[in-house]
Amino acid sequence: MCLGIPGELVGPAGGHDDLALVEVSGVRRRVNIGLLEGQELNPGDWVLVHVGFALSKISEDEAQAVLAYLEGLGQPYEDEIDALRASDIT
Amino acid sequence: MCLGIPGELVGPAGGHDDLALVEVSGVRRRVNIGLLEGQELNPGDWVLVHVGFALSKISEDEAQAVLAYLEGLGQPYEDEIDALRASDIT
Amino acid sequence: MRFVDEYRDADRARALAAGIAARCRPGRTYAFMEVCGGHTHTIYKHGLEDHLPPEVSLVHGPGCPVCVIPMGRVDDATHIAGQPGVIMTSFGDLLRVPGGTGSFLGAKAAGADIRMVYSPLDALKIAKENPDRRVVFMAIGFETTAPSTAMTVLRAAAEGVPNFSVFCNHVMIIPAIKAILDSPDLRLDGFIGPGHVSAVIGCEPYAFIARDYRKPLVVAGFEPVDILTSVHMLLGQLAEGRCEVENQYARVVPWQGNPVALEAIGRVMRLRPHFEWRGLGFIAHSALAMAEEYAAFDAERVFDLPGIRVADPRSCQCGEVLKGVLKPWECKVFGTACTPETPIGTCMVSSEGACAAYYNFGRFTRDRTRGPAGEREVSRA
Amino acid sequence: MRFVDEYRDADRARALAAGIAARCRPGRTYAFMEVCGGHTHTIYKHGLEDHLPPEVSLVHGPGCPVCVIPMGRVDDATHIAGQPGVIMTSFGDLLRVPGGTGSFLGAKAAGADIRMVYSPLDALKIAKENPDRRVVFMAIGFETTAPSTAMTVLRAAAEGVPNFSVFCNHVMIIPAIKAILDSPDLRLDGFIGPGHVSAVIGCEPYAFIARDYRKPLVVAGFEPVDILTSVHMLLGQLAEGRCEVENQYARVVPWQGNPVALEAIGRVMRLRPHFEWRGLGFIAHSALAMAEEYAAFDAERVFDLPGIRVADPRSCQCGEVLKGVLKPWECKVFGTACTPETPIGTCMVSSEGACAAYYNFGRFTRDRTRGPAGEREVSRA
Amino acid sequence: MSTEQQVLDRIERARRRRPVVREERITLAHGSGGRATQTLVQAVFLDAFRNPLLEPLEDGATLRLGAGEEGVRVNLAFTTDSYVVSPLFFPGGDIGDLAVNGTVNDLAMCGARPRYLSAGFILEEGLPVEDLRRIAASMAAAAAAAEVEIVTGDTKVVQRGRADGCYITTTGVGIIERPVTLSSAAARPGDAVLVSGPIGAHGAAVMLARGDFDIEAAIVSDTAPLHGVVAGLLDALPGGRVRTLRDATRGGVATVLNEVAAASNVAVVLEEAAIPVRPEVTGVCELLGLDPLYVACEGRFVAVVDGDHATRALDALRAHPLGEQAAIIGTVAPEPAAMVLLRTAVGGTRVVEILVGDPLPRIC
Amino acid sequence: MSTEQQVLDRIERARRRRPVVREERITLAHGSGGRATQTLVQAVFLDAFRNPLLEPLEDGATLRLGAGEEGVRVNLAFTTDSYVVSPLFFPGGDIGDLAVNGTVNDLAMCGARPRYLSAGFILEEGLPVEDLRRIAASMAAAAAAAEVEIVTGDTKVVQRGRADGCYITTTGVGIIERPVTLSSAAARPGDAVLVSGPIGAHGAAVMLARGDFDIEAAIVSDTAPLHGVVAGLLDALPGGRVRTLRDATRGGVATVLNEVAAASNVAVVLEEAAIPVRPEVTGVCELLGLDPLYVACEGRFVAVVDGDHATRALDALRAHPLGEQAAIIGTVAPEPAAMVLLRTAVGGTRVVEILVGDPLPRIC
Ligand code: SF4
Ligand code: SF4
Ligand SMILES: [Mg+2]
Ligand SMILES: [Mg+2]
Ligand SMILES: [Mg+2]
Ligand SMILES: [Mg+2]
Ligand SMILES: [Mg+2]
Ligand SMILES: [Mg+2]
Ligand SMILES: [Mg+2]
Ligand SMILES: [Mg+2]
Ligand SMILES: [Mg+2]
Ligand SMILES: [Mg+2]
Repeated sequence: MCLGIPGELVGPAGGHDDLALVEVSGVRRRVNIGLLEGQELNPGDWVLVHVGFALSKISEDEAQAVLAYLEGLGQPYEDEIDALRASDIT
Repeated sequence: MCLGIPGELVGPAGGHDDLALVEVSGVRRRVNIGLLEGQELNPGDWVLVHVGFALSKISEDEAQAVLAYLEGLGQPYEDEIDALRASDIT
Repeated sequence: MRFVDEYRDADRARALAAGIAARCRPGRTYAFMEVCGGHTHTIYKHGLEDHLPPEVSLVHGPGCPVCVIPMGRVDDATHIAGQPGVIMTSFGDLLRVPGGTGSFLGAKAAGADIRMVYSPLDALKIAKENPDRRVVFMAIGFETTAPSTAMTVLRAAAEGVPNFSVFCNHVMIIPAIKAILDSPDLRLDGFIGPGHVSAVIGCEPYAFIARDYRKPLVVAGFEPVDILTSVHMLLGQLAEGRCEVENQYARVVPWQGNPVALEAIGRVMRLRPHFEWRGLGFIAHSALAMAEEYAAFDAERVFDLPGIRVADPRSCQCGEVLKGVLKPWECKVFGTACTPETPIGTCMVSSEGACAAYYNFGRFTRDRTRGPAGEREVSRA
Repeated sequence: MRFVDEYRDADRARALAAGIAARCRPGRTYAFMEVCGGHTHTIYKHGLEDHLPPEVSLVHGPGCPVCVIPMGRVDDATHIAGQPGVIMTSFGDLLRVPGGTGSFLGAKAAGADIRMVYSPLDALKIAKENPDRRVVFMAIGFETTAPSTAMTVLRAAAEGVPNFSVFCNHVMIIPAIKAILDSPDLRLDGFIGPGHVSAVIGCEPYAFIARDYRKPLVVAGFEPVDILTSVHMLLGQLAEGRCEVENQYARVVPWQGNPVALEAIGRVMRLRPHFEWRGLGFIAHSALAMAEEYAAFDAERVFDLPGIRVADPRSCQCGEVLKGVLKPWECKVFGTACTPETPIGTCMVSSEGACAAYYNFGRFTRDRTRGPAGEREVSRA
Repeated sequence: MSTEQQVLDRIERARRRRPVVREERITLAHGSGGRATQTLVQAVFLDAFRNPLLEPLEDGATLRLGAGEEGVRVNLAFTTDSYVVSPLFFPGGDIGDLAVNGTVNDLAMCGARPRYLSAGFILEEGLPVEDLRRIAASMAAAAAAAEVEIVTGDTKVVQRGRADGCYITTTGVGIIERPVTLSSAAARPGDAVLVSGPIGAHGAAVMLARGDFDIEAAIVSDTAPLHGVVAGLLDALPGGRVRTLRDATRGGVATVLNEVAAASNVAVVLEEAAIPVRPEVTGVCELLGLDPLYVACEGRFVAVVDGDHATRALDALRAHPLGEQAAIIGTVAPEPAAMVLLRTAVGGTRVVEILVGDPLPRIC
Repeated sequence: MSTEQQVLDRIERARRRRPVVREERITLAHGSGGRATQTLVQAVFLDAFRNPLLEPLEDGATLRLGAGEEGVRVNLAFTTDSYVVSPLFFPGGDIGDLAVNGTVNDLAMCGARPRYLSAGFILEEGLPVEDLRRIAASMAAAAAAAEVEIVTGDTKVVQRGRADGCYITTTGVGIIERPVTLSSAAARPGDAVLVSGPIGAHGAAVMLARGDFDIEAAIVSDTAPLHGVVAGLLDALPGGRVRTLRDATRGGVATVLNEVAAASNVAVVLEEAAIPVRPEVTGVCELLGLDPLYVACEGRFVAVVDGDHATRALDALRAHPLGEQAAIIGTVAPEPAAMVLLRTAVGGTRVVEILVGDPLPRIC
């Protein structure tokens, strides 16, 4: 229900102004971008798609920040990574 | 289309006044008898049924008359009957 | 079956055959037209021609209600059937009748809601059961059937069934017989009169045939013995120099017909100034339309109809067959391009059509030198 | 998949697991509620609890939109679906939700025209394609979904689609969280905040939780790494004695939410004085109805509704599960009488319901002494 | 040759032409079992799938399987039918026993002992489960009566409005234990034509059960498994004396005999008075303008046997409860080839055509 | 034993209870291929028809036929499926090749060489004849590719609105030439679980072809005949080393493996990262909230083989064009019995249940 899928804007969709084409893993769907009115949207931008509407524009910087947070875990993180690299789990 | 079937009145049918039950070889159907209004109809009478309506009341006397006509054929008829009785066609 | 089996008795039929043969004057031939398709059906279905001597030939008349519907009317009906919310109802015989834009069967396959009914009352019942649909009854038939349609409309009016209407194509036999009598290319010696039409209209209306055209007519029943008896009676009139209307079918046909039925027709319908008959062209005062008073039940007023006249296919010779001028097999497409499965003309559709009856039942009964296992020779001996 | 696969990485998850374990104070346990059913789904679908030390437990909250619909509302919807000419549309999750008079699936089998849609816009499209039918969209969902419904109604109004209406069951998360915080029987150490709701309402509305109830809250994304990160952040706040609203999901959630979405809700809907939540009873100002201005699109006004409150089945403990008071398997009918195939309560229907998630994915992840091929011991080592 | 004779010959040539489907869309006539069905099957399916086993278009295919290197063979009969009868329940039976008996009978017509059935169900959303139970129970009872086992199956459900309650496709495997050479092409002049009992009851019962015609009659379907009565016949007339067996289902006796006449290139000459029809069936046919020769049976078959052993065949049929009212209804003649003729009760002779068009209610 | 453990045991007991159909009416869920289908089949059909050949509810029945007195036997596989896919034509195939391949595959799963098919058609009035020709042509092409012959058939026509264009039921007969002991009940701890290629393409292709979701993707159905790649596997691992073969149709890999786990009373433990799924299929599943493990394939199968020969099995699969992307996706463990577990990509473990409810579009 609250399912939201990140998709890449690939261009406007035919028909209505509010419609844009979004791609997810090579799969395309028309979504309504009316909820992002006033935001700059360009092909290559990513949006979060929920029940046929783009609900939010995804920020690449913030996405990186989450991953960067992991680096900040410090020693426990390093230890764990080393341990993992050493073992070979099939 | 002009198919008419003789059927025996076996009684009134449920529902409408104009409906009666008619039997043909043990098969029963409701027919509309509105076209025979004014004629006396009793169980045991025969009617001619056409597209769900009784079109005519069948006269037994007249029915016999047709068969009687054959007796009146005279000699050719007798000859033929004799010839037929003599031969035995399977 | 009572009133049936006794008229299908082989002994009686053979006796009549002998009587008929005996009444034929040597060297003379006789051509009698059975006006009604029901008779055509009986003749072929029972192989009755096997009981007739070569001197007597039966000529099939115009009395097949399905056969005489022109293509334009079929197209109009198909058009109605294609309107939103319509349920078209008709007798099963009509399913395969070809119009210019195809048949009911094709329209049904393409999505139209077309249902077969046994009686016009069934169509009315469908209308009552489907108040949100418009139910049309495609009415065809001669005077035999028109009263049933009329009674159904009267009931619809009495019960107030607003979504029911009738596409009226009822035709009348007398003008058609007159058209045939007036056509120059036909030699007939008499008529086997339509028994069930007569149950409604009685025997009086045929009087002009005997009086003005000097042709005997015997109103006949529909069982084999009825028809053979009628032939025998016609030969009797000819032999005795009489020319009358006789009633072989008095068990069903009162001389005056059915006054209730006639009155119902009179209330609900009115005479059309003219009507097109398939193959026969326009015939004046030959058909019935719904009366003004019942306009609400008249599909011709309820719906906008294209009403386009469609010419019969070039190869179709139904008109000649309906007039009795051509035998079915004399039509060039008979049995090859035109078959009951793929009819070109209407006469190949209904089991009362001469072409269908001849194709389905008759094709081995006349002029075959080889009989099946020699049997026909025996039965004609 | 971009923005997906990188958050499902096993190395990152294990690193976070180690980090989480390291942040747990010996001898102390931590209970965090994931408010949103989407989080519950992720946790079980990915077996995330395997990455949590025994000290940390996740408590499932009320944020499953399907789970909170009371039986009476399902019955009302089923009633609408049974009206002549109605096409009822809904998200697939709703099909098996039991009402007092059965589920949509049963009503559909019994003849109702009920269709699954992916988007409310699809329902509008169905309405435009079926002008002679009345098309109703069964709208459910939290603030995440309400804007889509609102936008669809605005489009229906702009385009003038008279046969479209919405049966509005949108609910709001803040009153529900407040109800839980006010309930006496629950000990929680913090909240994993609903990411997609926050994409609409932003992070500010949670401030009272940190301020008034002294519970930290981290707005979280829906991928495994998001959730583990959020747990790590919550433990960090607790370790540092902070109590704040933090935003782990900033890539999607702006601090202020989506003003266009909020405006659309504001135009089309109004706050209900109170609304019944399944298992939770009536909660004031917790749901949305259609605004007066859009009455023509309001199924509650277009149709006469029975509107009967139906008590939950006696054996159903969904309320306790939704409040996080009971673990799913503590319900007496869990997994025996109540299964995803034959749900008694709503929590067993949606894949976001705690009972369904636990039954379908989770039943071997906790407290099992025997692991599959000894693997779980390994992965937790 | 007379003009008329030329026309008739022209017609016969037309009848033998390669069948062509002229319609753009499938109509109910294509399912009638008569001419349109034949045309469709030949022009579309036979054309696409053509192979020697399919080609004869018999009631079933005969599979001759080798058993390893020993050169021993097992001869199997293999047949399938889909059942779409409406209504599902009718006097004398339901779609369940119909689906078992119909396929058992097609195996029996191949001279096989029916052994195994598969059953594919296509159910319409909304079908009462209780109805399905009833259907399954009557399939089980029919299978037990016919000594076959339902050994594999499949179940699909389609949306409401995409079926009519329940369709069943059964496929049967039977073992051909006798050295039979049964074929529709095996009838020869001098052979006798028999029918195992009164005809048309099944079709009439189903038509009335639909309630469309407002007709009441005490008619029950004749659905029954025929392998037993067939076995008796084959035992009584060994050595190829039974030429052809056909169950007279869709299209009725008329259609089946037309197929035999065409395949064997002979005439079949029937005696109307000899054809057993129950009075009620006659009554229904008269009321509806139908001919019993075209009305389906589901427990009656037509046998063509060596004419010299016709009475022995009749005795064998009558010795079985399902053949008590069997009758010799005609003979095979050399000419006119590929036609069925009927000596009518009134003493004439007429053609009996294959069923054309006329979409009767779904009866199987 | 902890309280939670008691609960879990209680659940397992409930799962093993005699299935009962609780619904009053058939719903689409009964055709999903998952739990509801199982329940219906067991509670209604198996209950009514019960016999030793049907009982295992495998992809097909194995018939052991005696050949006369010699005691020589022919082992046949016999299977049926009804095809109701909507739309009739979809990227990568149509109902015609599906109906051939699907039944060929069920024969292949029995270890048989597919030989003969029957085909029962239920046509909807109004179906364009041209569509039927296309379907017949693609059936013929699929039959040729699978080296089977369509030897018998049946055609019914139902009224408009009583079907969805065309339903086809095919039944197959195959000859079991190898001494196989394939069974869903034959998996043993230590066995390896393989899949013959990327999963879910068929179901995804059909869903998109319906156009309901307004989604475009270059996904084509995987429909294909599997007897060739199966033969390679059986030849590479003779002597009972191949325990189980199941094509992963309705209900997908998850459902099939649940059936194997239950029948063999073992655990199947899958490795999520090892399961091949095409990116586009993943994309469609994400968009629609589906799990590829439940999406149907029509040219993929799951094999359980002796764990010691897992790589040989993999090589054998990969040697065939239809197995090029085969993968070892899991192992068989003794416990928890009758369950399928998945080690998720992120490093957790979860249960994989059989498909419940969720009436996806008709995909076969
Ligand atoms: S054969 Fe056909 S076209 Fe010719 S007259 Fe007869 S029905 Fe008309
Ligand atoms: S097991 Fe069923 S009844 Fe109990 S809480 Fe869960 S959903 Fe509700
Ligand atoms: Mg005429
Ligand atoms: Mg929850
Ligand atoms: Mg047969
Ligand atoms: Mg068959
Ligand atoms: Mg059959
Ligand atoms: Mg199957
Ligand atoms: Mg299978
Ligand atoms: Mg199968
Ligand atoms: Mg299968
Ligand atoms: Mg058949």
